[in-house]
Amino acid sequence: MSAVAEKLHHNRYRVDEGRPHIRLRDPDICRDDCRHRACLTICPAGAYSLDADGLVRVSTDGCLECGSCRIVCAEHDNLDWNWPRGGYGILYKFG
Amino acid sequence: MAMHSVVCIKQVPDSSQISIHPETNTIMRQGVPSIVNPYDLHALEAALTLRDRHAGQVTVLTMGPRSATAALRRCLAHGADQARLITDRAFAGSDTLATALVLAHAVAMLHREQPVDVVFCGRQTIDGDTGQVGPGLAGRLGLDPLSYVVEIDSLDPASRRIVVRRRLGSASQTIESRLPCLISMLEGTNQVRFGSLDDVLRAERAEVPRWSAADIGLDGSEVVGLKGSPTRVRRVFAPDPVERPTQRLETAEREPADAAAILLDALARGHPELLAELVGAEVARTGAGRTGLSC
Amino acid sequence: MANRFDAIVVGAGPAGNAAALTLARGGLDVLQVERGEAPGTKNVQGAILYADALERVVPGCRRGAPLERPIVEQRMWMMDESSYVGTHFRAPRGEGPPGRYTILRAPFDRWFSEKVREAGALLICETTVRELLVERDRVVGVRTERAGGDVHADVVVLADGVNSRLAVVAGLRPELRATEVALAVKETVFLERGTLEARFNIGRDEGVATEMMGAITRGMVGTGFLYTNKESVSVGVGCLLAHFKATGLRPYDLLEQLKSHPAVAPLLRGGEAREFAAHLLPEGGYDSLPGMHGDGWVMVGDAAHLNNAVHREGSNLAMTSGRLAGEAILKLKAGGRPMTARNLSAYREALARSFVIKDLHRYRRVPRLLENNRQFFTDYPELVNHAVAKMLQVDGIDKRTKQREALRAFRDRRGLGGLAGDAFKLWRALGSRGGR
Amino acid sequence: MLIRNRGPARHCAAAQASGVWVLVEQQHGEPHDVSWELLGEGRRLADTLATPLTAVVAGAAEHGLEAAAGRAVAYGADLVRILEDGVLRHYRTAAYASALAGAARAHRPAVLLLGATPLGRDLAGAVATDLETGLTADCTQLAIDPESGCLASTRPTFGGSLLCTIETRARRPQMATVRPGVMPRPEPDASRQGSVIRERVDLAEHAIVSKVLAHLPEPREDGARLVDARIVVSGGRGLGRRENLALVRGLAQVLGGEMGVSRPLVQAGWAAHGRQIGQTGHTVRPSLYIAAGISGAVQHRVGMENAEIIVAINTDPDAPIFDIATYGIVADATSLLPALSDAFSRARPDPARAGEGRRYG
Repeated sequence: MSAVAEKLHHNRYRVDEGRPHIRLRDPDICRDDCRHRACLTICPAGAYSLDADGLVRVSTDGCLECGSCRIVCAEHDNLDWNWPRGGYGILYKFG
Repeated sequence: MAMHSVVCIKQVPDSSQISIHPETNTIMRQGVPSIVNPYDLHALEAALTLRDRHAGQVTVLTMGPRSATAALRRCLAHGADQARLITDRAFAGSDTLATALVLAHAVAMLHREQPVDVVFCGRQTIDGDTGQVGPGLAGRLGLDPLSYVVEIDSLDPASRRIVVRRRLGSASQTIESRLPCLISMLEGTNQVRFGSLDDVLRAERAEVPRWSAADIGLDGSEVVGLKGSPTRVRRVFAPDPVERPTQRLETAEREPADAAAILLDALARGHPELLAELVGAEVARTGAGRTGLSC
Repeated sequence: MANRFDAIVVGAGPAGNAAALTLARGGLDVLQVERGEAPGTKNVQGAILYADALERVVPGCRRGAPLERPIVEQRMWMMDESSYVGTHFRAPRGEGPPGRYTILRAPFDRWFSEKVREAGALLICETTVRELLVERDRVVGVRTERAGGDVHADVVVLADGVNSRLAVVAGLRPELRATEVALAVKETVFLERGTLEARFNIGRDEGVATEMMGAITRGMVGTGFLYTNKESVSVGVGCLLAHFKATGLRPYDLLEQLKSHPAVAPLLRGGEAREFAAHLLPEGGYDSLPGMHGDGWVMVGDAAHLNNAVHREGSNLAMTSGRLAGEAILKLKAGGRPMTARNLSAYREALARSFVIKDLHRYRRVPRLLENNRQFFTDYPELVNHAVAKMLQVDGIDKRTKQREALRAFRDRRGLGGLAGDAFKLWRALGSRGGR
Repeated sequence: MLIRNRGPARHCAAAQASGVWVLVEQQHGEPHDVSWELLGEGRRLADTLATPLTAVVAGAAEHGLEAAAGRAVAYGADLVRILEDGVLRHYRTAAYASALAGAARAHRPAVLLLGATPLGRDLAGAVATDLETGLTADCTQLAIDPESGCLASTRPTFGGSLLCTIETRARRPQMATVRPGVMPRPEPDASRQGSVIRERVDLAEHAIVSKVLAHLPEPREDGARLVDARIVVSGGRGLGRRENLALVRGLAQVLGGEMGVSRPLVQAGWAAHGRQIGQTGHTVRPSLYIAAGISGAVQHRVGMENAEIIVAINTDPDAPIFDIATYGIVADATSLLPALSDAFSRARPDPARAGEGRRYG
């Protein structure tokens, strides 16, 4: 749980259990080909992390739907990036 | 034979978003949206599933202010066929007992329009009321109350026989009953469906009729609103913070077994009774018992 | 029931709402599709509203709209690690209605949508449009994710925000580049009303807007902001996405550092942060503008990159573009003319005649200038802060020597050529005619 | 389906009511522990009101209601009313509500307490509606208001962040339900004396529409057991590998408790959502909560911070979980957990009783 987790506690989400809206196309590309792995630092919600085996993991529960990860991953285009289903995901109270 | 189900829902504030200002202890209501009481969505899905099997009509009903129409529209968008809003200044402040009375009159009116076979309602609301709407409706309308229902096993419209499965904590019952009956679903048993585009378009275009107290035959003789509610909230206050002594055990560079022993010692000194319970030993209790947990 | 409308508007932000309102008022049969639970739940902005643009779309909006505070004081801070040099422009409320207000986007967008509904448009929420329906290179409608989810229309107005997924997926515009967008993160911090008004020295119906730049962006090109709402403060910082990628700095760390800056922290002390938001802002300016019309479609607002970052003007460009698109479509409909690319170019021309394209064109060099001249965000704020600090220090050194030292500091850091070059670049990007 | 005219007022006025009643909840002869906790609380309330404490035991002959009555006396009841009839063999809301409401109308108790178990909540709602009286659910504190003499019931509100005190001023009985494990369980005193009265239950089987075709005890799914567990051992990302979850399950079994997990483990697919503790999972209030390899993000803390004693094991000395840990141990959970399982097993006087269930249901 990165430090940002504390920040996301106040946000309102409706998690689409079992239907993450962002998926890694091929995890090996992250480990073998991508030297930059900007997603690990750029995501404002800290949704990207490295697991014990050095694979990038994405958890879309706290996603703020800004789109930064998709743009910085353009080099390898390794993200299957979509909006969540209607009414799901972040639901801003103030915006 | 088409079935007519009536689903009673309630528009509630999303209590998970309510927070208390740490210093002033005031309730911060800004940005707390209204939603359909989540328990009621399990009831709506059960009614829609019933309609899938036996055809017929699903009516959603709520008592509340004008703005509660939004909650009804969301239920139409999930696939309900029609909606009714029961709204009247006289109802302001009703607790669950008074609410059940108003809804009973509304269901009776719907019954005259088209006979009602099953009344569905959520077990309770998330703002934690006492879950009396179900029993209240059943009592007022002479319906058999079937609560904590997990699944409707079978329903025979001709013989009016219905078999449901319910779960009460550690026991699961299969119950046979007669229509008309009242069903409140155990939460988590189903997931309300994602409406079709036609459902959503129809929900936005639908005209939601409003009924007043007089429209449903409540001429003021029955007691509703605040005076009809037996309970009164005396005061609302912040719980005193749980002062918990925190202690860091010195286990640096110790073998796991030593560290474990250190914890057991600490428990033996600080919480002997708990340690006794953990190891299953009967330690003569001093009758002190644990003080009530403050929330 | 074949779902067919005169026009479909995708998105219920300022641009989408302005377009839907204009079309509905023109008597068209309009469907507006919003993916959020309600309008506003997916939209993020600083946020400052330019009342003039809204007034043209919703006359008399100042009374009904949920506006937070009219801005009476604009602060500009050039910040060093622990100090800032700032200019404050404060003007008591003049006779005319105030031009700028702080707003909270969720309640504001909900209010704006109510106007659209009252005008007769049909708004459906919680419905995500997955792709455009295209037949023989002509957009003929949209496909939503719901069962039986296709809807057809003569024209589709793309107002789906900066990511502009529909246009990118349909190949109508290129994917965004990290140098074209800024990533901003923001918190809404609640304070007791009296405390807030005391700290910012404002009355009940007065607001302060603060724009910040300098050390707070750690050398990246970007700015910070602090806006007063009725009972909360919006505090945020945004930098070019390419610079976030290059430096590896984490957005929420940057925000925490801004909030703990000695000039900002006391304003927020004791506040309760109740929402953390993130958003991309189109920063490419004129040179990033995609094609905004084609057979059966037009593109408005952030989706069309219509954002004037220099003056932090986004919502007025969005609303104006939405209105102009609506008016162009109404004219074609009135004349019974088809929604072809050629006919819809009327919208693009109207934009060109309006301030929208003129301002963007005027500042067309600014994005590249800032991107490649970080010194404006690092050296100059630091030099200015030190120079002013030294000048204010009464330490027996005569003023002439102080001035010479300050100038030498500038020269040492940037060199005479650098200073002249920077001045010329600024003049050319901001001051010169047309910026060709 | 017409509105049934309910006849004269079914509740009674404050002046005519006296005495504190507690329902002894039982199914098929096995009473629920919450009944004894409520008798302890009922004893205190009855003493304050200087009125007798009555236990009500409802069921059928084969449930051996005399045994439950005897235990009720040991736990403090002055009088036990037994409602025994074949129609009460299986729990049916209409049957039990009619029997209990009938007894309450006949003898006019001032206070009627039930456990906030699924059965208790369901029955309380039905009885309170039948008697048209006030009911407060899921109370955490009960007291007699000195000035009004009414029952002051305190319960969480606004999502648990605040408490509110509710009273039923005019109508009787004043009803309340209390969650298992909230009130302390008194010491049973075998020498206590109390009288037992058998009540007539005038309720015909044909009057009850629903028939129970089958009644099968069922292991409660993960969530239900976790919420009521007195001991919870939870695992978090600090465990490193999915296999290490077995170490958490092992210690939970040794202590006769339940296993929980933090959100990341559910996301990684190591455990079912039913095991998750926290903002989007369950809230637990055990006597002991052991957090192994859990950093203690606020989303997890809100689900377990009301535990009475918290033991936190984490390799990161600055993990937020240590701020609320009664006992904090900076160590690697994967090595400490097995050591703890051994230590607790060896400390057990009679190894055969390891992991013996603490309670029915």
